Amino acid sequence: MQLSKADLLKAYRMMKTIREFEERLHVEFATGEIPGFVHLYAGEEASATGFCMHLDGRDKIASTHRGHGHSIGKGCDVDAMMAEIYGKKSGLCGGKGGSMHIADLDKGMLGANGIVGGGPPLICGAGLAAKVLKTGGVAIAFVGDGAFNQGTTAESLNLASVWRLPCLFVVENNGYAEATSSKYSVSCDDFTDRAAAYSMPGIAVDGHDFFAVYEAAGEAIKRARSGGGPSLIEVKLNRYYGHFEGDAQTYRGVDEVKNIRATKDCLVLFRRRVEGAKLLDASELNKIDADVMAQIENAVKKAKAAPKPTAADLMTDVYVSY
Amino acid sequence: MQLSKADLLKAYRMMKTIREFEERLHVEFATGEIPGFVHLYAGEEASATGFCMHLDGRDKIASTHRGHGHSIGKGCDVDAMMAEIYGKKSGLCGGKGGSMHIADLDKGMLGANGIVGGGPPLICGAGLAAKVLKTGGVAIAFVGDGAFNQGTTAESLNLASVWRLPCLFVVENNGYAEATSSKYSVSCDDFTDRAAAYSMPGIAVDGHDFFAVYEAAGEAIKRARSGGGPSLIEVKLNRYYGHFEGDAQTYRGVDEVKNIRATKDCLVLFRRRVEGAKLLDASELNKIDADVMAQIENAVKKAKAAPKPTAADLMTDVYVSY
Amino acid sequence: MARKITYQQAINEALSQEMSRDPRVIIMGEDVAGGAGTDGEDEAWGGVLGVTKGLYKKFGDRVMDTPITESAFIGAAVGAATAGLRPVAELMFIDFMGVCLDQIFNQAAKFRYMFGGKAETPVVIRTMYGAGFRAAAQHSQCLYPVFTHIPGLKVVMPATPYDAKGLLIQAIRDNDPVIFCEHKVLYTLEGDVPEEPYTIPFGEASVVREGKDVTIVTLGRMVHMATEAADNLAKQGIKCEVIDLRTTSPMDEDTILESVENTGRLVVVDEAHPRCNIATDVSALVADKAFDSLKAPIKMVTGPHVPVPFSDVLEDLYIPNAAKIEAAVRLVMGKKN
Amino acid sequence: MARKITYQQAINEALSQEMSRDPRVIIMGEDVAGGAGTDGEDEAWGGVLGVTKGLYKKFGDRVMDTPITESAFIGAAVGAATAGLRPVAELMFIDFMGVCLDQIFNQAAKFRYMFGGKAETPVVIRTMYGAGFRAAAQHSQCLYPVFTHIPGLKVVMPATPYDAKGLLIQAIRDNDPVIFCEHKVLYTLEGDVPEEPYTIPFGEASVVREGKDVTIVTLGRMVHMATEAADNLAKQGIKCEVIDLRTTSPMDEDTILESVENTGRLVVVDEAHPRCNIATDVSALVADKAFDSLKAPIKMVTGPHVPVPFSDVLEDLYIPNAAKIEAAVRLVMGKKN
Ligand SMILES: Cc1ncc(C[n+]2csc(CCOP(=O)(O)OP(=O)(O)O)c2C)c(N)n1
Ligand SMILES: Cc1ncc(C[n+]2csc(CCOP(=O)(O)OP(=O)(O)O)c2C)c(N)n1
Ligand SMILES: [Mg+2]
Ligand SMILES: [Mg+2]
Repeated sequence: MQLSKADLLKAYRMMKTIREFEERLHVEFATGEIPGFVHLYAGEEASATGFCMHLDGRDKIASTHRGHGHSIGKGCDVDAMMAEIYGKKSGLCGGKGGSMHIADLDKGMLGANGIVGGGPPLICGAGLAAKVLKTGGVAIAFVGDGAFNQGTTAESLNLASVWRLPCLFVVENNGYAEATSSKYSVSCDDFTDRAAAYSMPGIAVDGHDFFAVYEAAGEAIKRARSGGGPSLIEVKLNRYYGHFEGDAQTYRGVDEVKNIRATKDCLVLFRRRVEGAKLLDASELNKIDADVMAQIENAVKKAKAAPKPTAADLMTDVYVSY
Repeated sequence: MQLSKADLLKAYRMMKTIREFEERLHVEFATGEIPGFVHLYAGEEASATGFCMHLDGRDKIASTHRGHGHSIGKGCDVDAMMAEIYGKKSGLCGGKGGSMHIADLDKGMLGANGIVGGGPPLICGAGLAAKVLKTGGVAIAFVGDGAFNQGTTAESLNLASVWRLPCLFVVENNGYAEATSSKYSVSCDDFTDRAAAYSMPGIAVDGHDFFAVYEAAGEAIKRARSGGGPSLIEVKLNRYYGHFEGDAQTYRGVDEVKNIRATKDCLVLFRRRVEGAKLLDASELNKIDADVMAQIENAVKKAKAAPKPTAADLMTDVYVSY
Repeated sequence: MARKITYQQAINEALSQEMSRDPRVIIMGEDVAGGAGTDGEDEAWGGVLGVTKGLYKKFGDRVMDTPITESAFIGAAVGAATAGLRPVAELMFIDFMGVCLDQIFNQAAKFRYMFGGKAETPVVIRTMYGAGFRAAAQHSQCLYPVFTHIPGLKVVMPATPYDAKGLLIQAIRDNDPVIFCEHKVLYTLEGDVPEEPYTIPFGEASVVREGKDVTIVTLGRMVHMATEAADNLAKQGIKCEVIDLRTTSPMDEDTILESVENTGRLVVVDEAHPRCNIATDVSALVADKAFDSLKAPIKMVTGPHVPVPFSDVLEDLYIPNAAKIEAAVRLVMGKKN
Repeated sequence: MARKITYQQAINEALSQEMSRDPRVIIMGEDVAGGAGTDGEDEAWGGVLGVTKGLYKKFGDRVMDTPITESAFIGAAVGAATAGLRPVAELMFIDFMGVCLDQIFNQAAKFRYMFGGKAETPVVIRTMYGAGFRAAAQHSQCLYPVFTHIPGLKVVMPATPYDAKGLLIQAIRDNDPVIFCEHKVLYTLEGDVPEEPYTIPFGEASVVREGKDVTIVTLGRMVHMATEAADNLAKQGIKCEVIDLRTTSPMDEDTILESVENTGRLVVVDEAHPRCNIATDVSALVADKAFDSLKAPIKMVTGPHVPVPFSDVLEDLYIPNAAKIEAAVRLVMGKKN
C-alpha cells in the first residue's frame, strides 16, 4: 500500500501528537493536578496510527481504558481531550467522563471504556449498523492482551464471524495486563491461534513498525469493507509507562523499557525509515515535532485555565427525555 | 481400555436407564401432569455414560438444562430424580429445583443448570478444589454446542489451561441450540478448532458409539488426573426429541430423527457390538431392559403418589443461617 | 376499539408496525426467527414462546437469530443504536441478565452522561419476567428493581395488551435505552387493542380503579391481582384506588401522591423479592412526600426473600395474590383513627 | 485495644489470620499477588490498591492471580466452595459485576434453595465500591442494593477498621455466600483493631451515637458523614441516634425499629442511587412497622439518579455529605407536632 507524502506527514503527526500528549500527561500527573486514573498509551502509537490512517467518517472504533491514542487517531479534538482529563467543562465530555470515557460519537469514536472487554460487543453493533445501513463503514475494537481473555471478546469474535460483520479485532499485546504477564494469563502462544476458533484470518504484526501495522490494517480493512468479514490482528508492542500513572512497575525487568525505547521506538523507527528512503526530510519532521509540542503546551495551558463544571451540570445529560 | 463384563453391564444399564427415564418422561409430559420445562437427553446416552463410567466419588460434574442423563450417570437416585421432576417433597431437591436444577453434591453432581454456560466456571472451581486439596479428582463440564459460544465457556477454557486444572470440557454437539443449527451459530467447523486457542488437546468423537466416547474420555481423564491439565472433547450426537417437551421441531429435516434412530442408536450399536463380539449375550441385556422398565415404572408410580411440599417448605433452605 | 387480541399479539403488532414504519428498526435474539442454518422450516419458532412469529416472514434479515451470547448481541444492539439503527434485542428471560448486564448498565445506560450529553442510544431490550410457569429459580425472577436502580435506563412494565402495544411503540421511538419487561403469564391475556399504532408516554401511571379508602400501587401482572382484590373488597364496602405504574423509571410520583393524599392509606404490591424493590421505593416516596396524609402504616405485599421455587404448591404460595392483598388492605383499614 | 491500623490493614490482617487458621481458605483475583509470569518482582502489587499485599509471600500458591475473566474466576470460587474450599475472590470494583453477576446471583445464591437445602457455598466475594476517587461512572458505583435484593446472598458493609476485620473473619467462617463491600475511600481510615482474631455477627447493627431526637440509619462510608452531621447537630441541641447497619442482608430490623420508636423521626443516608436502594428499604420498613411512632416524614439522603460524574466538583456534589444530612434532620425536626 502506497503512502503519499501527505499521508506520511499525517501519520507522523498523529504518532507524535499521541506521544507528546502522553509524555506530557505523565509529567502533569505527577504534580497531582489531574484527578482519577490515567492509563498512558506511550510506546504504542504505531498501532492506533496504523489503523486510524485508513479510516474515515463512516468508520467506528471502540477503545479501552488506555484510550488517548485511539481517540487522537480517530480525530478527537486534542484541546477538548486534555480539558476532559482535567475534568473541565470545556472537556470533550463536559468533564463528566474523564480519561477513561473519552468519546466522540460524531467522529466515530465510541468511547474509551472502563470495563475490560467492554468494546468488542459494541463494535459488533457498529459493524452491524454499517452492514444494514450499507454505509461501507468498518468497525474496529481495540483490546488489550488481558481483555482478549474476557468472555465478551470471545462472544464478539463468534458473532462477528457468524454475521460476517465488517469488524476488526485488534489485540494490542503489550505483554501485561496490569502487573500480570500475558505469558501467564493467556493460554495460547499467539493470539492468532484464536483466529481459527472463529474462522477468521489472524495476523500478527510488529507494533513498533508503523508500516507493518499500516499494511496489515489496510488488508483487513479492505476485506471488511468488501464484505469479506472480520479479522483478528495481534499487534505486538510495549507500553512505556506503568499500568496507570502511579504504578511502580516492579514487575518489569531491569531496563526493560529503557531498552525498548532505545531500540524499538516507533517514532524513531519511522523517522529512520522515511529519512533513510528520502521520503521525508528531517526538517519536515522536526517542524511537526515543534508544532505538536506547541499544540500540547497550549492544550495543557487551556485545560488548566478552563472553568470546572458547576452544580447545574450534575443532573443533566442522563436521558434524552425523562 | 479394557472393559470388564461387569463394566459392560453397568454401562448398558446406565444408558438404558437414561433412555427409559427420558422415553417415559416424554409420554408422561404429554399428559400434562409434569410442570415446567423438561429437556430430554434421549439419544445422547453414550456421552454421559462414556464419561461417567470413569468417575468415582472424588470426581465432580456440572451439567446443563438437559441434565437427566448426566445425573443418572453420576449416580443420582432415580426415584428421587423422578419425584423432583414431578415437584414432590421426596424429590432430590425437595421439589424446589425441578428438572432444570437436579443436583446431588454428595454424589459430585454440581447441578443441572438453567443458565446456558453456567457450568464451566463452576467446574474450574471443582477442579481447583481437587488440585488444592489433592483429592485426585477430576471435574467435567458438559456443555451444548450452543453453550460453547457463551463467554463463560471461553473464559473457563482459558482459566483451566492457565491454572492447569484437572478439568474436561465436553461439548455435546447435537447440532441444535433450541431451533438454531450449530452450523449457523458456531463460527468454526469443528469444536476441536477451539482447543488450540487454549493450548489444550481437542478430540472429536462419535457420540453414538459408547466405546469411542469411553476411550476418549478415559484418556482425557487420565491426563487430568495425572496433572496433565484440561482437555476439550467434542461428542457428536443427536437428540431424539425437541429442545424441550412441546417443541414441534419444524426446523428439523423430514425423517431426521427416524433415520438416526434406525442407524445410529447408541443402545442398538452397543448391543450389536457386545453381542457380536460375544462379550455379553442378549438375555443378559434383556434382563437389564426388563429391570430398568420396572425401575422406571416404579419411580413414576412413586413420584405420582408422593406428597407435595407444603407451606412450611417455602421459606427454608435459603441460607445455612440468617 | 372492539378488537380483542392477546398481550403477546399486541407486542408482535407493535414490533411489526414499527418495523414497517422505520427501516432502522431491527430485531435480534435467540430464535426470534428460529431455524437458522437448519434443514427444516425457516421461521421455526418466532421466539421461544412465539411472540415474534411472523416478523421474519415479513421483514427477512431485519429479524436476526443470534448465537447464545447475550453479552455480544445485547452489546451489539447497544453499539448499533449509537450508530444509526434502532434495535430491539430480546433477552429471552430477564434471569439471564447476569451474563450481559455490563453492556446494559455500564454501557448503554451511561453513554449519554459519560460522554457529556453527546450520545443517543435508542435501544430496546425486551425481556420476559415473573413467576407462574413452574420454571423455577433461574427462569421466574422479576429483577426489574435492578434496572430501576440504574440511572440512564427506562423501565417499562405493561400489564395489559393495550399498554403493551402503546408502551412498546413508545419504547421503540424513544431515544433512551429501554428495558421492556413482559410478564410471561400475561402473554395469553386478551384485551381491547386499537389496530392503528399509538404511543403511551412513559411516566404516566394508569388509575385502573378509583376509590377513596385505600390506594393500591402496583405494576405488571400484580395489577390483575390487585384489581381482583379491589373487586372483592368493594363488595365489603372498601373502595380501593388501584394504580398501575406502567413504567417504574420514570415513575409517576404525582399520581401516587395525589391518590394517597385522598385515601390516606397505601398498600404496594410488587411480585419482586422484598428487599430494595419497587414496593420499598413507593413506600419510601410516600413516607417522605405524603406523610401528613397517611392514616395507617404502609403495607407491602411482595414475593418473599427466597428464590422462586419449582413445585406448583410452593410457587403458588410464593406469588402475591388477591387474598394477600385483601388482607393487607384490611390491615391498613383496621388502623383507622 | 490501643493498636490503631487502617481499614485496609484490618482487611489484610483478617485474611492473613484466617488463611493461617484454615488451609481451605484461598484467595483469587486480578493481581491479588501481581507479577505472575513477569521478569520482575513476584508479589508486585498485592491487589490494585495493595490490600492483599504480603499474603502471597506468606501463603504462596494459595494466593492466585487470575486472568481478567470475572465469570470464570468468580464462578470458580463458587464451584470450589461447593467442593471443599473456602475461597475469597476479589471482584476488583463492584462496578464489574456486570460481567460475572450470573455466577453470583443465579449460581452461588440459589444453590442451597434449588438443591433442596443440600448445598453449602462458603464463598466470600470481596469488592470495592463507592465514589470519591474521581474514578467516574464505571468505577464509583455502590450497587450493594442489587446484591441486597437477591435472596441467598449476605451483604456486608463495614464502616470502620474494627468492623472490617471482625466482619471479614465472620464472612470467611460463614457458610453462605457473602458479598463483602469495601469502600475505597475508607481504606486509609485508621481505628482501633485488636490483634487477635474476632468475629462480628451478621445482622447486628451498631449504634454509633445515641440520641433521642432523630434516628439516622446509614451504612458504609456514610456512617462517617452521619456522625459528623450528628456532632454538628448536637451543638445545636439536636440529638441524633446514628445506626450503622453493618450488614444489609441480613438487616437488623429490631435496632432500627426500637430507635425510631424512641425518636419518632428517621433520616436514612445511603450513598447509592436513590431508586430501590437501602434508603427506600429502611424507609419502607419503618413506614410499615413503626408507623405509629413516626412524628415526621421520613427523609432520605442519597446519591442522585445520575451516573457518578468524573469532575471533582461534580463528584463532590454527587456524594451525600454532612451538610445534606443536617438539612434533612432539621427538616424532620421542623415537622414536630
Ligand atoms: C471487567 C474489568 N475487569 C477488570 C478491570 C480492571 N483493569 C483495568 S485495565 C486492566 C488490565 C487490562 O490489560 P490489557 O487488556 O492487557 O490492556 P492494557 O492495560 O495492557 O492496555 C484491568 C485488570 C476492569 N476495568 N474491568
Ligand atoms: C444464558 C442463557 N441464554 C439462553 C438460555 C435459553 N436456552 C436454554 S437451552 C438453550 C439452547 C442450548 O443449546 P445447546 O447448548 O446446544 O444445548 P442443547 O439444548 O442442544 O442440549 C437456550 C438458548 C438460557 N437458558 N440461558
Ligand atoms: Mg496489556
Ligand atoms: Mg445443542
